[in-house]
Amino acid sequence: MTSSLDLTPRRGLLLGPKGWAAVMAAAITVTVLAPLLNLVVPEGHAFHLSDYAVALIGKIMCYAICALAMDLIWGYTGILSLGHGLFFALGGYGMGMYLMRQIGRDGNYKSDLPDFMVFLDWKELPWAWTFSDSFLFQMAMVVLVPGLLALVFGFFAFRSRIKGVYFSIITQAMTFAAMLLFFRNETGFGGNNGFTDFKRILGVPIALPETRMMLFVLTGLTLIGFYLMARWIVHSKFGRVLQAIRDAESRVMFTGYDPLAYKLAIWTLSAVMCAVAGALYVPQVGIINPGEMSAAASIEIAIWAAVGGRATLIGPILGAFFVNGAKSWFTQVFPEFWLYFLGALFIAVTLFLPQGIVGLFDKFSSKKKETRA
Amino acid sequence: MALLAPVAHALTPDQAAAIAIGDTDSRIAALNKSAADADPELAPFVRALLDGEVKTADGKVYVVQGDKTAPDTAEDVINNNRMRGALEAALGALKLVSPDAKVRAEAVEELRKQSLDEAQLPLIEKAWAAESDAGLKSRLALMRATILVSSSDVAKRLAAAQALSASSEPAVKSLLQERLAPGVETDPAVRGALMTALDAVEGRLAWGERLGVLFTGASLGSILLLVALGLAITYGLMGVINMAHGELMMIGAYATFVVQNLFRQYLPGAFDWYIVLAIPVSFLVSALVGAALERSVIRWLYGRPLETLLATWGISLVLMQGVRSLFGAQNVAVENPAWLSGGVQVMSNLILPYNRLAIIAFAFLVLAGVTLMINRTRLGLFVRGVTQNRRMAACVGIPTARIDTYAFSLGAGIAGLAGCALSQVGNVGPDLGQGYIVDAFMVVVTGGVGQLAGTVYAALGLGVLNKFLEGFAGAVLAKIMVLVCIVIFIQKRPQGLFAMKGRSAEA
Amino acid sequence: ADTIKVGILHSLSGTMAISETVLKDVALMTIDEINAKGGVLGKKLEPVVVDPASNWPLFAEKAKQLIDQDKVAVTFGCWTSVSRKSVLPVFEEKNSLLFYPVQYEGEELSKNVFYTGAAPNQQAIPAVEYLMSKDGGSAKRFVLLGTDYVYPRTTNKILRAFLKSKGIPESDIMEEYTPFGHSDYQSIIAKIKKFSSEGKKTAVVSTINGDSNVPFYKELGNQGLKATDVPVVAFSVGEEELRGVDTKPLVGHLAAWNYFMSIKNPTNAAFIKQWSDYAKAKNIAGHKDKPLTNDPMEATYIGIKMWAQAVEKAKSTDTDKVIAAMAGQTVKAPGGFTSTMDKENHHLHKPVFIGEIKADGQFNVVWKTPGPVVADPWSDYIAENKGKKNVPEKK
Amino acid sequence: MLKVSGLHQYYGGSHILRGLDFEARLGEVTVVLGRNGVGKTTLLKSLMGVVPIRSGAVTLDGVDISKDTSYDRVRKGMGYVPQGREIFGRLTVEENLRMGLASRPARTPIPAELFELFPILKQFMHRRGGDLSGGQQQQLAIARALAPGPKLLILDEPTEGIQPSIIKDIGRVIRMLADRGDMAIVLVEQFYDFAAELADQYLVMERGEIIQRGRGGDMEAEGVRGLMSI
Amino acid sequence: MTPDLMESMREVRERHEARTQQAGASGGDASFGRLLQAGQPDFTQGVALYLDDITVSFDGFRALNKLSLAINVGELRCIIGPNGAGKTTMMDVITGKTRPDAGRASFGSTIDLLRLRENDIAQIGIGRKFQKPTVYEQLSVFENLELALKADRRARASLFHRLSGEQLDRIGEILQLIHLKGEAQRTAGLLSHGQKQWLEIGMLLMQDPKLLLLDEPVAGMTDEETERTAELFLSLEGQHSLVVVEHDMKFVDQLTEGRKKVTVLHEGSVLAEGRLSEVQANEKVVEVYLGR
Ligand SMILES: Nc1ncnc2c1ncn2[C@@H]1O[C@H](COP(=O)(O)OP(=O)(O)OP(=O)(O)O)[C@@H](O)[C@H]1O
Ligand SMILES: Nc1ncnc2c1ncn2[C@@H]1O[C@H](COP(=O)(O)OP(=O)(O)OP(=O)(O)O)[C@@H](O)[C@H]1O
Ligand SMILES: NC(N)=O
Ligand SMILES: [Mg+2]
Ligand SMILES: [Mg+2]
Repeated sequence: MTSSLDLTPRRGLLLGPKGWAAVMAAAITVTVLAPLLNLVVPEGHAFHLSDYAVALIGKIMCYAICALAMDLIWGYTGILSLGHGLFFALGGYGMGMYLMRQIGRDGNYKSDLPDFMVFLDWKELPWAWTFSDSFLFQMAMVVLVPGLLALVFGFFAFRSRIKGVYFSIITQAMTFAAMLLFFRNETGFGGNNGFTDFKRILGVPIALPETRMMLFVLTGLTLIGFYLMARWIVHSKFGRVLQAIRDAESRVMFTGYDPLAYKLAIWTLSAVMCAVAGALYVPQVGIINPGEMSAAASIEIAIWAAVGGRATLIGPILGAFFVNGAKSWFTQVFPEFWLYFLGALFIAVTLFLPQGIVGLFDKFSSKKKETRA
Repeated sequence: MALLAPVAHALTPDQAAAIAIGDTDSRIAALNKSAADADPELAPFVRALLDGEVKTADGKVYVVQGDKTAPDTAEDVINNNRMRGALEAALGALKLVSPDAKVRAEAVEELRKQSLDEAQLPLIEKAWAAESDAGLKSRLALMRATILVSSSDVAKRLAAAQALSASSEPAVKSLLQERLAPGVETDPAVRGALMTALDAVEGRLAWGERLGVLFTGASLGSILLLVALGLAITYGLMGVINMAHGELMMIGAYATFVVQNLFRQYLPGAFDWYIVLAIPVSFLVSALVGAALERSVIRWLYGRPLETLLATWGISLVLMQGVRSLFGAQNVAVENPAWLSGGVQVMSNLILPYNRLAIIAFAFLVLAGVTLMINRTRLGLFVRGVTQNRRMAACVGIPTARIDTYAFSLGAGIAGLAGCALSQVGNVGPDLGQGYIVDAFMVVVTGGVGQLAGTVYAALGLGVLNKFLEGFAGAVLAKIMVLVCIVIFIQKRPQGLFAMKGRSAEA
Repeated sequence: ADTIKVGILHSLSGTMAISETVLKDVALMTIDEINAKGGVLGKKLEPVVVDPASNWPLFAEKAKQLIDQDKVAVTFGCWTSVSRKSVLPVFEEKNSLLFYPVQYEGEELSKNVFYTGAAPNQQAIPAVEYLMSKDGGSAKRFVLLGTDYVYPRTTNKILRAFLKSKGIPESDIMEEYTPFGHSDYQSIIAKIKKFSSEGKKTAVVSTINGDSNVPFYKELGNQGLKATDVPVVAFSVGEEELRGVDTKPLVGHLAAWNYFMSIKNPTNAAFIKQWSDYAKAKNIAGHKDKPLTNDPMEATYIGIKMWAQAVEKAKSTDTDKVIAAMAGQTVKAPGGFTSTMDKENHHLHKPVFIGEIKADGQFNVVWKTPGPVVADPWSDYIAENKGKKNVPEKK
Repeated sequence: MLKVSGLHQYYGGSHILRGLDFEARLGEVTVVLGRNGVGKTTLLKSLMGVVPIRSGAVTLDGVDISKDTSYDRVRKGMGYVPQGREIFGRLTVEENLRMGLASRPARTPIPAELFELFPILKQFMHRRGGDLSGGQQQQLAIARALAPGPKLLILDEPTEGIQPSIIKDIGRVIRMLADRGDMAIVLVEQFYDFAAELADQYLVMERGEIIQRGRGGDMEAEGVRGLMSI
Repeated sequence: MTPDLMESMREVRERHEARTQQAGASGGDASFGRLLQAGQPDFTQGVALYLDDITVSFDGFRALNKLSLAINVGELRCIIGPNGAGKTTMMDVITGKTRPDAGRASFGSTIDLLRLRENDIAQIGIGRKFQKPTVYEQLSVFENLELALKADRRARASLFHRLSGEQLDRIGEILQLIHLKGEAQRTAGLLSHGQKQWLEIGMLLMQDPKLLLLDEPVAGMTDEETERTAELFLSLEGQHSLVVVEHDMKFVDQLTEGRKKVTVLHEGSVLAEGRLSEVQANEKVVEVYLGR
């Protein structure tokens, strides 16, 4: 048994040197370059990064986190969730509640209650809002509420061995139900309007360019951090068990693994990632409403992942940037025709890039290798 | 200028002007005055007023019918609801004494809808006394009783109260309740009779309500069924997560719209029958679009269901925008043919609208067709075989490509039929499909993927459950509860209602 | 620059496209008209159209884009109150101008917004008053039916208070909400029938918005609930919404607006003609065959013209200068009156019309205010508004 | 009957079949032998058109069929029993057999001999194919291929998972079909004794090539058994 | 069978035995996980697997009919029987895939199998090869084996798991044994049928269960490979209990070495039991199974 070592695939390393360099570059871009270009380089200069661009990229980075989360559960574990929009929204609402309270008495009605409560006849804060003025408490809620929901929901669903499309559909049913619930004004979260008109975060005016930049940087770092974590997970044996579950769950069981624990762990983690993304999204975009829980919103997350390339981690991130970038650009340049382009894009990607954008890169690099060889 | 000449035999131009011009109070007074003469010649004029065929200019009244015209400066006579109500009442009263039993029946029907008061008693008594038709007579008797129950004569009140227990009118129920309110009716005998009558009426009404829930549930269920049937083929059988299913429905609805317009333009006489042509056309158009999609896109994606999700999502965006460019972003009007408008009155508080009845019947016809086609024909066998194992099907000699196209087109065509049906009850607009796609998937999945019978039960079950819950929880909460029920239900049956059991489920 | 950019922020896709697309077109038409007369301050107006796709957060993003990137002088846009609330912070933060052309619930007054649609007292309250009048059918019982969001909720809250002040007891008011896009009104109409059969004369006040109106009215027709029995007055149903409905069974149901296409006056005739020609020339789907105008279109039209006048007056497109110049601007409106911008409260003085649906989908005006009504955005029927002045806060 | 010449096949970059030439004649059983992974199944799939061939020619009765789709080949008289059974799991036994008759006109009855050969199929006529035991499924797969009466029958390890008595029957049937003289049979088999008993002609494959061929009667003598070991 | 192969197989076996002994000496098989500690199967009675009166029916059809069977510790038992006799169904019952309508099934003398879930059953030491080879199609051959490797199966443990040199060696051995060394990095889904068959056997060996259930393990193998497989199984005998289902009589003959017991199932219950030569002589067995 001499040569068994060369059988091991080259892993153990989280990233190769090139990979680390790319991560560092990304980190520097968001922490140094972007603030520089936005805050220091004067407006009108060719290299100035506009507030609009900062907001747009910030938003897309939040989406990228969702796509990454989707990749863990869908790409690697084979479970298509149509409920990630809900986790995203719950995270967003958690943050939004805090921001609403930060408005204080500066609202339209100069009341301690958020405006929508005033004109909908709430006389006091509903119980769910009790500690919403505490930043720490709300941040804990951002993680705990979606996390617990995912845990409980996942526990029952996985225990009942709900799989495939059945799982997708009940996640969708859950999300849809939550959306209807949040649309109701009686639920106490602002109904269709949701929360808007934020003024401050941690006492700092939210509209200040510096505040916005802080949020941007924070989002960027979170994305990078989540990426590294996800990479670590999928490269561990845990990650391979996930893939095995995707390929042949019964075989996994007959080998002695309990798929429930694995699925539940990755499902909950994925949900929490989305929730964090939601919490980062709300102060940057300035509104959270139940629209985020629509079926389309969740499907779109899956689409970013698919367009980028499933089970590649970096692919879904690229996908989120690509699709949302394209959407922003199309709506601007072809406001009346952009849906044609977007639709055609989705069709083209599926037909010609079954591995997504990442597959395209792979193709190129393997071609290069071939020609070199 | 034929100044009212043909109409106003008994109606002087001044009388007509008084009815047509002025504020509502004076117009109604004038109308009632003319009506009191019970002159049947008044009827055509009132009819014309109701139909908006009367114009005025300089205090003169013109009836614009056929080739009769009014000066350019003439303005429409505008009737508000109150005026219209009065006109209808007058017309009703006139009709009540008509020699034609059918006309009288209509009149009674119209009267039924109005709240009667003492003033109408003489009219009703007269009609009641003169009525020869037993059915009409008893209905008039009931109307008479509703007035007499408040009479000052105890005997009359008692008789009326007893008579009223035969009624099944919601209005009678509230009338009885009013009479029973403390201090209104004091005579114990009458009170007793009122109480008995109230019980009887309430019992009948409760039945109406229960049946109503069942019917609305069945109606919603049949819509869900139609919407889900096509998907049961494209998704359930073929495994294509067809997000464009809704848009194929939309295309069917627009096809119906186009057929309707063509009829309106070229065959106005047969307009009421446009739907008969619209059904096959909507099927064909959607099926053709489906065939084109299958040939160009879906074809390459078999065995990769999640990719079909992505591609069909793209397709749905394109189709929606396509319709927007072609027909505009607004909804378009699809009219119900006359024979599908209105409904049959089964009970006083239960009307079964014709279009909903038609859709229920239609849904079951389509279901029967699909079932036969899938389970009883060779094509159906091939479709099932091909969708299970495309490669092997080719290896037993089945032209799989063609079968795939047929199957997908069939699913698409049924979506088109659903669209045609939906055009009769809801919106026809570019977003039509979006509203149903989630429901469609819920139904197919709850029933069990690939299980036609499951789809049927799920559709009807969800429809009735939804309407039952709506009864006391309101539309939103009911829907939420239904969704929660689906989640719980799937826990119990992780493969849907009609789960495939045994080894073949894994295959 | 030799042009002045103006933003147009209406959904061209998604659920609201039904209502909003045409506002984009009418805005473009008005801009063409102004440009044809030489533009503003000697410069041509250059419209920048974006599509926020009925997605509220996207509204905010697109607003940012218009202001930051395209540097528009003013934006015309939004339909739902949600979308307005979503963009409001952007306009305030960047001190830019928004013209909002749709009737809404009030309870808001921003210095950066001009509201050219109706406030509740310019639409909802007169309509209910009419229902209670003898001509309106002397309604004593009310069903407040709406889509579940802020505009219907708030409007109904105001109406409830109003009805209470008129002595209508709580038990005679039924309030019911359906979600956006609700399409099955069987049960609700059955409920309304039941409610109305329980005695006094009943009327329905509908604040159903968007797509749901078609199934609602279709069901109304099918279940035989006639206007003479139970009239329905709607605040969000106009000519455009009725395009998708067979109106024959609906004759007599009502809508309250500040403009109807059927209003006869030379300004309106010209407006309709201008629109018809434009729709034909631009091949606007739907309108090229059957041109329709409606209240928000009129409000858009008035808004743009008024803004152009204010810019001329201010000799600048600077937001604050234009705001100052807007006060008291007048435009001869297709509605038949001269619309005046209030000196302080950023709302138009508008006449109120109540129309009954005709068989051809148009409205018969059955009642109207003698003249324009001044808006009261902070409705007095909401207790918290006591003492609030209808003047935007100065920042 | 069937003639293969210069057949090359690739999966992606890897060269699986390397220039095969052989002929299968009417009335003869051509047995293909070879260890796991040498490309036997790939060869049969290429013959059936399941995977398009990269180069070379396949002719049936002198007609080039290498561009035909699978179903055209079936219509031209080929029948296929794939490795791994590939029955239609959610169709009943009867429907599976009807699928087998797809290339025949509608209403062609299921030949009764099939039920004589595989009585279990008659008994389980209305059971779903997927519910059958492994061996029952294999029997069904063979019956399905026989149903339309092909001219060229291709079998990929048909005895896998089948009980001895039925293997014997299958052997007898194959022999009988071949002896009738109107059918050519290509049989891939690992079960040496079974193969040797039936072979009129044999081919041994190794790494995508035919390394030895000969008449069936000579197999033992030519040391074929030894070629099958490592 | 070539001498060097025999050699390597013996090596495998010896090394493995040494290892298990070591583990036993150092105080229990810690890597076996929680379940084992809680409910260690009790083999002191000498019985590894015990089925009693098991009945399974599908829509009224009895696939197993009061089946009773006992497998001793270290025994290698061949089970034969006609197609549809219920052999696979029996394995389904043992591994928890199918719940019987009636009867009892225990592992050792203490553990009630009918109460456990599939993964628990695997955990306590019952491994299975399916009739139709099932491997993780998208993972490499190496990873397939790695996942089967006996180790803590809990989620947290796998998150921090790293292969030890020893484990790596073991994977290497097995790869050699199943002739897939050259294919270690290939995606398992691309293997030929027979290769998958081997891979699955390899995975079972990695798992190192106490009881191996092998459903037609040599289907699709050449005669020579069949022999090798028989050798392999024989080498496992004693340390492990094996239940082998096969239709290949030569293979069964080799496995039973002319003396071990063979069980014949028919219509869901035991038709005959005894040495192969005995059952082969049984008229009934010949009629329903072997044929003439
Ligand atoms: N889809 C595929 N993609 C890539 N390689 C494949 C594919 N299918 C099979 N192979 C490889 O091609 C080779 C030949 O496979 P094939 O299935 O033809 O073998 P076989 O001779 O039938 O083996 P067995 O006796 O095991 O059935 C094997 O090395 C296999 O790994
Ligand atoms: N889900 C099911 N529904 C109906 N019948 C079934 C089902 N599962 C198995 N059977 C039947 O049960 C019987 C036993 O099947 P099993 O697979 O156990 O047989 P086996 O002994 O393994 O046969 P083989 O040797 O062919 O693999 C068969 O007749 C089969 O058709
Ligand atoms: N303001 C409205 N109609 O939402
Ligand atoms: Mg093979
Ligand atoms: Mg078996």
